Amino acid sequence: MSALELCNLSRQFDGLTAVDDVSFSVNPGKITGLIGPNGAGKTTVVNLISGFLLPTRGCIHLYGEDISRIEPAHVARKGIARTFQNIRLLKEASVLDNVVSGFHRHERSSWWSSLFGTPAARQETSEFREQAAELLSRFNMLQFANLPAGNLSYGHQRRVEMMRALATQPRLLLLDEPVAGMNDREADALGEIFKRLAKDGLAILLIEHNMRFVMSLCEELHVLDAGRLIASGEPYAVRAQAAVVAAYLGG
Amino acid sequence: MSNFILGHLSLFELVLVCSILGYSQYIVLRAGVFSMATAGFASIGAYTAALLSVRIDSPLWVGLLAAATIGALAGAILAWPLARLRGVFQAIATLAFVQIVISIGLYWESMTGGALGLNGIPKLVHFGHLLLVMSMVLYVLITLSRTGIGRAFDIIRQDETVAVSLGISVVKYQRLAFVLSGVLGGLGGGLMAYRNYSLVPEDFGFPLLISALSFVVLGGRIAVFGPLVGALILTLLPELARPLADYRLAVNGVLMLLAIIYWPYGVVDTLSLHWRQRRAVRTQVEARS
Amino acid sequence: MLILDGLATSYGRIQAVRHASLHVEPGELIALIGPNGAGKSSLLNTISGLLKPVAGSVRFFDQDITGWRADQVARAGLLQVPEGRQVLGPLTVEENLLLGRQALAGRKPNHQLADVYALFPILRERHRQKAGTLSGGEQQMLAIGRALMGGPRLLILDEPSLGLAPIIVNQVFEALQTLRHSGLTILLVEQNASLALASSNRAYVMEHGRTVLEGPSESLRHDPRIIRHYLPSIETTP
Amino acid sequence: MLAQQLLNGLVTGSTYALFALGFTLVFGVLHVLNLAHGAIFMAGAFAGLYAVTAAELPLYLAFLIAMLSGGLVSVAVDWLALRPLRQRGSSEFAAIISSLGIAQVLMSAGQAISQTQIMRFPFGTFPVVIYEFWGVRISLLQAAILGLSLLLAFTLLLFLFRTDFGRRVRAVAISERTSSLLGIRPNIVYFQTFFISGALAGAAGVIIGLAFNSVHFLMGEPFLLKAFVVIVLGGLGSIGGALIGGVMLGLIQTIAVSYLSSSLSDAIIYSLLFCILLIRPTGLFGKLHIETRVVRS
Amino acid sequence: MKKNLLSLASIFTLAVPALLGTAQAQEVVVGVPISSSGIFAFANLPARNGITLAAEEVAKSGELGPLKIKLLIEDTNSDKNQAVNLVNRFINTNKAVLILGSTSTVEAQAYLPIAQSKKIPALTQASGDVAVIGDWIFKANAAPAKIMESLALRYIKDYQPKRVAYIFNRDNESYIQQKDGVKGRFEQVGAKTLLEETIVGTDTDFSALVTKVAAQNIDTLVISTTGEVTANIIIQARQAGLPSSVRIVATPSAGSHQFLKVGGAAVEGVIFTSDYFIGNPSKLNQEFVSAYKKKYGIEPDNFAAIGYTVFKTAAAAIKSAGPDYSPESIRKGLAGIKNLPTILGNGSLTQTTARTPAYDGVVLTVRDGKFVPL
Repeated sequence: MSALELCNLSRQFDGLTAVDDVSFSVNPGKITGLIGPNGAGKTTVVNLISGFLLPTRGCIHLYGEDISRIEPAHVARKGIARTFQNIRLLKEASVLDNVVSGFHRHERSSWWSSLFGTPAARQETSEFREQAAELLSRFNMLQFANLPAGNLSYGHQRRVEMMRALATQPRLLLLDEPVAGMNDREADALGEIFKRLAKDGLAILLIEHNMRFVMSLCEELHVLDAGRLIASGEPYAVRAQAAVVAAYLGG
Repeated sequence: MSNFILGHLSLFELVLVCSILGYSQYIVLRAGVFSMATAGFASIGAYTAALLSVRIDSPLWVGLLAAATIGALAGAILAWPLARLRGVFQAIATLAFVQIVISIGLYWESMTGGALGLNGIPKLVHFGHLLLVMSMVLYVLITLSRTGIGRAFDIIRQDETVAVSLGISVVKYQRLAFVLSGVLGGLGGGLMAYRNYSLVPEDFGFPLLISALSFVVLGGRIAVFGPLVGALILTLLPELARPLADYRLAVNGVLMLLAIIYWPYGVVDTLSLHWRQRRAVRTQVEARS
Repeated sequence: MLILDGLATSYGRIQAVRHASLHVEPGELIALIGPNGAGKSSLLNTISGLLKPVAGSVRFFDQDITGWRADQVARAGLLQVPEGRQVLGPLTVEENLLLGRQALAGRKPNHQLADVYALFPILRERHRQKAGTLSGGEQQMLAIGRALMGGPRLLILDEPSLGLAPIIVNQVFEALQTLRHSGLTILLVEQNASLALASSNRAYVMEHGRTVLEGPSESLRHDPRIIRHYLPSIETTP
Repeated sequence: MLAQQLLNGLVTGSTYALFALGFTLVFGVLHVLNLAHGAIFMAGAFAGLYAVTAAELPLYLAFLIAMLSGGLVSVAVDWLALRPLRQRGSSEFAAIISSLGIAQVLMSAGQAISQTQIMRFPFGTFPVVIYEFWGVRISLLQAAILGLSLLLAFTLLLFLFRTDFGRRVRAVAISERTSSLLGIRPNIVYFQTFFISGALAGAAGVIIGLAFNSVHFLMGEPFLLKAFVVIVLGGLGSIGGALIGGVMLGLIQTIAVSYLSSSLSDAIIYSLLFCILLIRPTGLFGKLHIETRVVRS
Repeated sequence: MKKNLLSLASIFTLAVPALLGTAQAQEVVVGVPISSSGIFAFANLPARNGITLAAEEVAKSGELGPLKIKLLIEDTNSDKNQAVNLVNRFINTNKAVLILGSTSTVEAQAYLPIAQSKKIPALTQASGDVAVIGDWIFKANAAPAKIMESLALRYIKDYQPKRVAYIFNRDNESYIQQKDGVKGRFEQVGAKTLLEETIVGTDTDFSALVTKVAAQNIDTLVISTTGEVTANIIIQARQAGLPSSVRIVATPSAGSHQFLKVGGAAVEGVIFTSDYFIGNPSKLNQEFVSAYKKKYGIEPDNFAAIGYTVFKTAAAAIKSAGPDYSPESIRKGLAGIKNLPTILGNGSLTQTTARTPAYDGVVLTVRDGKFVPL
């Protein structure tokens, strides 16, 4: 079963069609790329998948379950995690707290036990902190645990955002231009991490302009132009198509 | 010495009542809701408690429980529309709520006594009761801060989009914050009623709203002890600065101004931030060595 | 025409730029490359007055402009196209361009509205549209056009390729070449090191807040240190 | 009586609009609710009053002095309370608190100066002439209020949308940083904006003081509360909206007083405000921002 | 056991000042919480002036012999919480044996129960009917509602009102009671109430309201609010076309200087009653007016006059309480005030068993810009 399946997805804004009849799927264990010129509708697709926008037509299935009409927080709880184009961390909170915040989806204690401090609620909190610390050490960031996240360098902040997304233990990871503003060497280091995650069975949808990066990671590539899918398939084949060259890559 | 304590006991009572109203304001701000409804909740709670005691002679704890419950109810009803609003619009809508409560208090004479207010309310609340209530409030707020609700509030306050992307239902948590604010506001109002002998609708107007806000601003918006410290400073200050009595308004204003400009996180948060950074630097040094 | 000498800037507690020295001569297109967090953007922001230097000096033509406010720097003819375009979204394209003239301060304009429209014809088509409704590429063109309206003596660009499709990146860089050939001096910060080195005539490398390397772009492209740290590790062109 | 009441509503509404103009201008440019606007309005009225009573100046001069003082006080408010926050990039919350703080300082000064007395312009400061058409009475002062609020709103609109100055103001409103890169000096624009806002408040202070025969250190508070309603009706930051919102509020209030109950007029107005916010979360004519997206669109 | 301890403590606290008193020159502490800032300041500042002036006169006259009155006047900021704190402090820390109160009934309702429960006498000029709180609470002035009733009776006799409209301040209990006093008497004689409209203290724009009033065919308009606002409503009503044949009845607060200044020609013929009339020719009043003018540079209004009376009444009570000056004997002194010469009403003040003084108000009207008896 594919992890994510978009079928005939459309979205209009005041009569303008931003996304027009788009269908493709994302499979577990693979990195799927989505590229296209600015204004082609990539961000709208991301917002549709993550539930911030309602589709005008079409459906979105997550492991066979229709998620196209449920509210965004609920979508996230279904197991979709994302990173943001410009990093969004809780800058004043410590690195550890940022990662702990990713565990929200797995909270089991009720509001009552949280308000009155039952042992179960306290237990849960300390478990989350331990798990977050483990994640930090896996990414070799344990020494920054108590530092405010805003004080870290750009590359480290990207990693914290990544760890937060992973803390939700997602079934699908949306990466929105994760290497924007990085040079090729830095991008490649991050790419290695993505590859490892995919190998562990995660489904990843990557939106990115850095063609070199996209080509080196993706096993499948979709190209969006003016809201429509103009090409899909194996990356090198897609890159060779005339329509893609004309709309996106240029001469 | 005992005379001094006796003479100022009512002052410390006031500090505690004020802090509970401060906490009503604190809890919404912590969840990123820009509500100013505390004064309205307090009004509703105070009238509930006072009427119960004056009309049917109900005991202290029943009155306070009723005040908190009705505050929660008001919070829950308000939360439904208000969770849809953002930023200054939330502030304006809650300001309107406070005005509506005052207007009704003045108009509904048969119930509230209109501008005459309710008088001859027995003084049921004493320092001991207040200490007890305050410790319960602090206990709940501290546990809340250390568990899931506090985490969710902190994330929502800092970045709603991130909160949603992590599966936190912003609307649901902000409603919770409204209800908690209603409970604390109602409770604070009930305590006010049982301490002040009399109530008039305008006890719960603009000045109260500003005080509740300034306790939180001066004390701190994140650390649990912030509003208590804020209320302590702002309530004791006028007593200590008696010679400045005629310029009290100005002193208060200057203090608010200085606080928000120079200690933007409030007294307690600034101190705890400082302490945390020092600790972080220390652990880093240890990690390196 | 622009000389930086030992420039340093702090960002709160973090020292973003430690020691930067460079010079730009008339007619050059200079590229500044380096890893993330090396202080490239902070350096540009210090030159254009958005950040205050803590040490060193900036000279522009015959003036010491160290510590000038951003608007003063702009009116002196040193214009920056900021990172992420920063067009004024609620204003129309034409209003954005007209606002560019604020930097003229009595200097003679070297680009009129018509010249900008000739350089980027798409802007003429969209001149009544709100700038915020343009696509990323069009916004980048608008941002450059707007800077041209201010009669730049030196144009500084911060990451002009950021978030743009390859086809748009090509268009933007072609326009930069056109401008350079018309005699405009350009200083460019760019992550995409191969693109930056290919389009500039001289380049600086910045690391940890310091300018560490300098040379003609052509020779830097073959410098093993550059290849190892900045150019792609995997060659994907078939 | 209906016609007369509608006219009353129109005049009352114009005073609200007059007050709200400067308030909404500052919001439009800085995105902060300047809660000191009521105190600036009071300061302008005081200045105008003392110019007439103490310095015995003619009304038009007093009016200019009121505008000048309002403008200067407003600039001082910005300088002391809002500028430091801007430099730190603080939230809208911080600006509300600090403007509230400085409002208290100003009100305290007003209290000390006036000894809490309600003051008024002497008789004959503005000629009492009453016209009557078809049974509707309008005084010269009422007509002047109507005319002046329209004039000021349109001048302001022209300024903002037809001049280089206006373009600068709107640029800074969108991004101070980008504007400064374009060669605009944001502090000058803020200075001008606050001065104009304060001058408008000063003008409103004198006119309202004259119209309702009362100048008082607390006179700003009720108008500030009404201004919230006005801007929700008209859209935050919209100059035309302030005019429309003011007049709407004036009419609603007058109708409420004359056909319902004067005791409930406040409750009615604020309930209305509340309901509008329920239906249109950003005000009646406010733009629906796509950014407010926690609730799905 | 607990009761014993308490009484022991009370004996101790009572004994200490008495002991100290005999050791040195005798001194009684009088606490005065007064709202000299905030929204009630307009009434309390003149009241404070009156109290201060009276205190100076009493000290100078030597009528209390070696006894000194230590007057603690402190600001409540128009906030009843602060008033409560102050009164607690006056009684517990400063050992005050008498509390003189502010004009605000809202504050008085909050702090008078403290005086009552601690058995410390309090004499207040709060306008509301607060003496009902208990037997330790005394009023220094007649309840305005009562004075308004006598005004209504006089008005009925002279003008036989038939169709009446009322405008009153809905956020001030005192003005509601004053309105009710008049309305009750009017309705007793069959006058019809055509309209009852309300305002709040901060209102300034009455155009809609007065247009509505002017459209009714009334013969009498009763306005119950502060002096300045009353004047303001009258001006706007006349401009809105209220016929000059409609008579206007106002409250004692019209007896202020401000009322004439604000109202000008428009308030000619307004009928009201007052505790105090500045033109009262009695020697006592003439001396008061000139002393007040000399000290403060302005003319006294009725708040100032009542403040002055508060202290004079207190001084008389303290004098008769000697030699022990305990709260109990001061209370007896207050209760026993009889035919005390005063600048208020008919010039003679006697405390009734309801702990509220009896003196008649003076019915006044405005003629040629001056207050004259009707």
